[in-house]
Amino acid sequence: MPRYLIIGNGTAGFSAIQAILEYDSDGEITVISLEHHLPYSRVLLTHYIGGHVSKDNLYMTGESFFKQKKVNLLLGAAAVNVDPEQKRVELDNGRVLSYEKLLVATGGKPVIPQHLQKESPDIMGLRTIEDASYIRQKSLSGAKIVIVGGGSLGVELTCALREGGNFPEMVVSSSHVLSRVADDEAAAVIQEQIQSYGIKIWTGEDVTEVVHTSKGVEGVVLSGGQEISCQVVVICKGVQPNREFLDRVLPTIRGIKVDSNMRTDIPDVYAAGDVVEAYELSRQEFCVSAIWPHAIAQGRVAGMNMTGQDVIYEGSLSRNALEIFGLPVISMGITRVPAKRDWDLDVNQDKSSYCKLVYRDAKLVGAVLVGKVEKAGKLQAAIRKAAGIETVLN
Amino acid sequence: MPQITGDILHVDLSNNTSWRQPVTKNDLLQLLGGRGIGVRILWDLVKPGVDPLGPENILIFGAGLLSGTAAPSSGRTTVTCLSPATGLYLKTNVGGHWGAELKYAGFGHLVIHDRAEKPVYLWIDDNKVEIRDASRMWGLDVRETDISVKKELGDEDVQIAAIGPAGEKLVRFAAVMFSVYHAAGRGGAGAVMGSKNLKAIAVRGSGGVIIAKPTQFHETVLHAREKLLSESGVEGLSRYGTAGSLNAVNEMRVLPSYNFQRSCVDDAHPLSGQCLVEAGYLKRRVACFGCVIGCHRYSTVEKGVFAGSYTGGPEYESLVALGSGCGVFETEPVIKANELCNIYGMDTISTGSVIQWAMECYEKGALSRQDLDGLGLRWGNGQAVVEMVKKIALREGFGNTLAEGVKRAAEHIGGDTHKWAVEAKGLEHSCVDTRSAKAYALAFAVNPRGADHLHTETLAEFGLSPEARALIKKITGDEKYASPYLTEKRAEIVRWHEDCYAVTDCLGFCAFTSTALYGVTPQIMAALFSSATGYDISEENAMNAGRRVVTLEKCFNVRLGASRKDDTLPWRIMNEPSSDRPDSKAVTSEKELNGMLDEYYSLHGWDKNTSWPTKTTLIRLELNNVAKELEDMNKIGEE
Amino acid sequence: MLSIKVDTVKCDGCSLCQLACSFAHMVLNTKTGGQQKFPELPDPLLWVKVCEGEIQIDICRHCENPPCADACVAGAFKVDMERGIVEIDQQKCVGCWSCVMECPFGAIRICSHSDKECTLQSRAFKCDGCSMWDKPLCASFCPTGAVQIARNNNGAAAIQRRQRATLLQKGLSLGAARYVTER
Amino acid sequence: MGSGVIKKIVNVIPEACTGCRQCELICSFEQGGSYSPRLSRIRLVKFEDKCLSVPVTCTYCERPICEEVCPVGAMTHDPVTGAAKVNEESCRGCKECANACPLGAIDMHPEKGTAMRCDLCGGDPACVKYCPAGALKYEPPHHSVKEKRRSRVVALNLD
Repeated sequence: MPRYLIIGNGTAGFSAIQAILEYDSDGEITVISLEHHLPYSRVLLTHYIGGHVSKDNLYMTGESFFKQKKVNLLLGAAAVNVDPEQKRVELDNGRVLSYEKLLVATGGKPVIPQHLQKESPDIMGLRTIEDASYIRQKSLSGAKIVIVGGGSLGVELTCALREGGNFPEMVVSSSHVLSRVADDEAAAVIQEQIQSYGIKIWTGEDVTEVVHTSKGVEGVVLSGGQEISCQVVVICKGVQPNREFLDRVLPTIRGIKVDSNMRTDIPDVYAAGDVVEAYELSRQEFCVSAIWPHAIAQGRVAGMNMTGQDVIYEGSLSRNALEIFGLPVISMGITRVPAKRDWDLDVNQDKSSYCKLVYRDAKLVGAVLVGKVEKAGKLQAAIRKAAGIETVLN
Repeated sequence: MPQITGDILHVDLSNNTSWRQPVTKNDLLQLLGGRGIGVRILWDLVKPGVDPLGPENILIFGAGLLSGTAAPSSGRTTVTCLSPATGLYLKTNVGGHWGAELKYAGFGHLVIHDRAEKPVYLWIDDNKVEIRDASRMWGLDVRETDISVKKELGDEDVQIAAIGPAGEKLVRFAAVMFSVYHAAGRGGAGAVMGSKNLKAIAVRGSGGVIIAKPTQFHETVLHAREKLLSESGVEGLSRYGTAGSLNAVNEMRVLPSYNFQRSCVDDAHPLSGQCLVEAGYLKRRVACFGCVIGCHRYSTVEKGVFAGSYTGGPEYESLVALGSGCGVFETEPVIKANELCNIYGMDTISTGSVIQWAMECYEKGALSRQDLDGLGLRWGNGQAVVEMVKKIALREGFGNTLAEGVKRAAEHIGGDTHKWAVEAKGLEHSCVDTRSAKAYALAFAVNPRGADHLHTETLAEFGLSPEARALIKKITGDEKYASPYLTEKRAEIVRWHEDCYAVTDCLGFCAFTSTALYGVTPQIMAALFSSATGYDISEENAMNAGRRVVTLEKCFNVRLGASRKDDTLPWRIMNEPSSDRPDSKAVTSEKELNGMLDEYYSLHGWDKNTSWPTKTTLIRLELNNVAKELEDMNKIGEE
Repeated sequence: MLSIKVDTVKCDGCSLCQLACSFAHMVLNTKTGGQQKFPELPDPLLWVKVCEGEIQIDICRHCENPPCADACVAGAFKVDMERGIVEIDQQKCVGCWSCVMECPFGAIRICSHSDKECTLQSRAFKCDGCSMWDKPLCASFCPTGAVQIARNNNGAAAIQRRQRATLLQKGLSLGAARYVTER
Repeated sequence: MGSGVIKKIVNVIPEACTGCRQCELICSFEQGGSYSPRLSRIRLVKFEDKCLSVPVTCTYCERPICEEVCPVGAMTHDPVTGAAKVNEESCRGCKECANACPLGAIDMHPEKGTAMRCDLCGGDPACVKYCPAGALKYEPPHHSVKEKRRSRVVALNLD
């Protein structure tokens, strides 16, 4: 019977496979993947749309890897139920797989608000290669694209399309783009940069309705009443964990709860990646933060622990690195300061760069860097070590 | 193959090639590793008619199977080749840390083929094998070589086996020196290495040794360790080293002195381990890899003529061969001579023995002062001994004659001098008086490499410790046989010891652990083999394998033409009582020896007349192909 | 893997290492291009910064499990055990700045050259261990020993051990005798 | 910072060391399950021409430089027992600790590439237990100093 079973073939899953192979080279591994693809890098999808990366270069590894390491890969299959007593997983194709150690790394799927859910290929999120190819092909054919949501994905997609010669428009509910990533000052700088490239950004607006006829999508109506005509609506309002199939055994509201070993509440079942709710260092609370480095780290920890090691995941530090038309932006930890006494700020701004450090109880907990970002790595290390002000200054 | 076995690394110096050969499961189970695999390789590759110092001779380094593990005192290595001293089989066993390092590099054995055009040294860095130029090192002594190789490789932690000038000059008893002061001394392996233009072998292994059943193995190790350390002999051995027994040996009247003319002297104390400690020559106790006893020494001389000399040792054999054997009863010249032997890379026993012989020749007028290049080689002249050691190593003047070994030297000088040449098969007799230790006598006679104790150490026959007496009882059924003057049951005693000794060598244990102290029993060794390799063998299997190894060694010599007449003792041992005990017991007469040999051969199932193993015996030991080959040569024993 | 020891206390900020680094890679360029045209000095792959007395030397430590490689979304980083370095395949790099964000030594930069012709424009670059030289030039040029590089990961520790033990050794003769026979 | 809670450390008496490397073997077995000095937290420095071996291991500094220089906070110690811990997930193998440790007591794991530091076997160091020469002692730091004083006086053999 297979020793390791991994549901999900994304970043976290792949990272776990490598960890397992490293510590238990003759362990038998089976991977279930909903998508009909070898593991690929989702973060590259926008670069693919922008034409910087060829389709082949999206993949993290070739088929040979799975052959060599004797990892069974089941493509196009989804888990529908987990039976912790029998240690078995039921698949949608009726197959039943047993496991000794199970890893849930099913990732997430785009959030599409109720009122926008329509039976149309042109109202979509951006998550898979298929999505990306579709958007790319549409943008090349000169379709007008509206991007709903000003998060990092929205912004990256906008830049990508623009570099691909397309002029999308952005609809952002909050007062700035990247409101959850950067603070207002940085966001302002970034927003300027985007607009300077001829992109229209609707802030403080929301899409109330998509005009959708037999011909397909024709436009969107904003909360302010304006109507923008377009052929494609891409909704970038974040992702939600894929964990419905676990509802019976692991009921939870947001992501799957895991302990510091990436174990779920069910014995021998681990979880990692966008599907989990892990401890966030700077906010000091459990939350879903669906970014690449966490998926890698959590995957590795889960994998190591599945092989019997005892490794602690010290927690995520939410962070983002973006490039907006040549302008680098890196933000990490807490960037928006609640108006409290024990909080402290340190801002340096000149015409080419912006740097903001956030301290709680004189300990560095967050930073936003725009323009000059070389010391980002050192700052992250400082945050992780909860370094005090004086050490950071030198 | 279990990882612990390690592959066989072949290196051909003539064309710069090297290749791996895995050990077969059959060979492992039949021959256990180390010495066993070594003799198998030798049997396969060295056929009759090979010149020991010619390119066809091969040099085999075999790390003990358990080398590199925490098994107590299991870090030993066996060097196997055709001996330039005897022209017969040679295995010489050595401690130090080299073998374990070889294991960590992933190899169990190293086989050197052919010879290099110019001086080279071998650099084994895990699985990278490189033959590097050593012209600059040629002529350096062992200590200098060690330093310059480490310098060139930029790593002070590499392990090095090297030869000194003696090896380069093909002195027939040149040693291969491991970790500077540990000698694979007897039989001239160093000369073979020299003949191949191979100055040194440097090894660095970054791997480890993986055990098939770790917990089980480790428990047995800790048990063996306890048992060994609780032995009555350990205390003295680690406190005073091998020479700690020297006074006792003298009292037992088996201390060879004045070239075996005497077996007991008034005061041997200056040569004893106790003296080394009390007089402050001993600076440190030193241990081989993984050794819990630590009998090796580090001594220095701070005052007097020999001030400034520092060296590993001196060991019992060195102290006797270069000390009492030469009538020298001062510590300092012996330490000096021992240092020179070490750094020039020579066997102290043979060196001492040839000098003793030269002294006797000089004393008795067979050699003149001119013959000796003006050296006053009188009994007790320590200075002269030291000088002569140099001359031998560098083959200067008369040293050149002595460098050929005492047998050839005596043939060269002629006359009666051969009677004073205390050797058998061409190997100088090691330092216990076999006239009054009969099991030793038998063991020395049948030893395939010649007259020495390191094939079968039958210390137990003296019955010095309760453990020893118990063992004799176990073998012969009665403690009363624990007496060195008896000839009965010697065959049994010798055979048990040689089986046990073979197993010990194969696994890489130190002989002390099993045949001088008795903490590591065959049963324990079998258990360790089983848990280490994952192939279960019983104590009986193990001892059987030991006998197989011994027999294969015998067969190797038989194939080279050896027969019963070679299994003999030096003339002096058999015919000339030591001057201090004129009673009949003081020789091991030809008659006594023959009696014991008959028993021994029949016990082995070998032909009494020729000493050749019979077909049945070989088949019983599953040495069928060996039997076949000997049969074709008409060298198979009569049933 | 390379073991890189940076001791800013020893550093006097002469920045020779930085120059040597550029130089090292220039020579490499001209090797192929022939000597006629003297190319402009390429960017260094390590950076010395002196601000109010504080000196920083930002150079890659060639980690055994590099965070930059984990962070890279394009699989552009590779650990080359043979040469003992962490290297970037600039063809794969998409300049997403993730590695810059992860490296705790600030040892990775993204190329923003003045001339837009630069083929490495907006690609990450970092120390390549001078693997085309017999030893890294920054270390060989450093006059104070502030940058020391050993080409095996235990080099540093082994050297430290030996240095210390050598010092210790001097004091050992005292009272050694006492331990000779003691068990 | 500082492992002040540590009451006893592994004291080394090089003069007594026979260089048998049992400590390395036992340690590597306890820590790594195989016999390999490269996995040992205690290492010997050998001067073979002088038959001298000097064991080197973590001496538990009061202000552990390895913990200070670690950029990712992977080098820590147990607040209660003071025993050292290396977090294998966060350790990136940058070798800063190995380079910073003045004793050379920190090596990198040959396969995992993570730092290795003596954790005193949770209060019962195997190396000490199995040293056949009594060259390793698990005792309060100042004891070794006392020993030195005494041995020196003995060496003067005033009598």
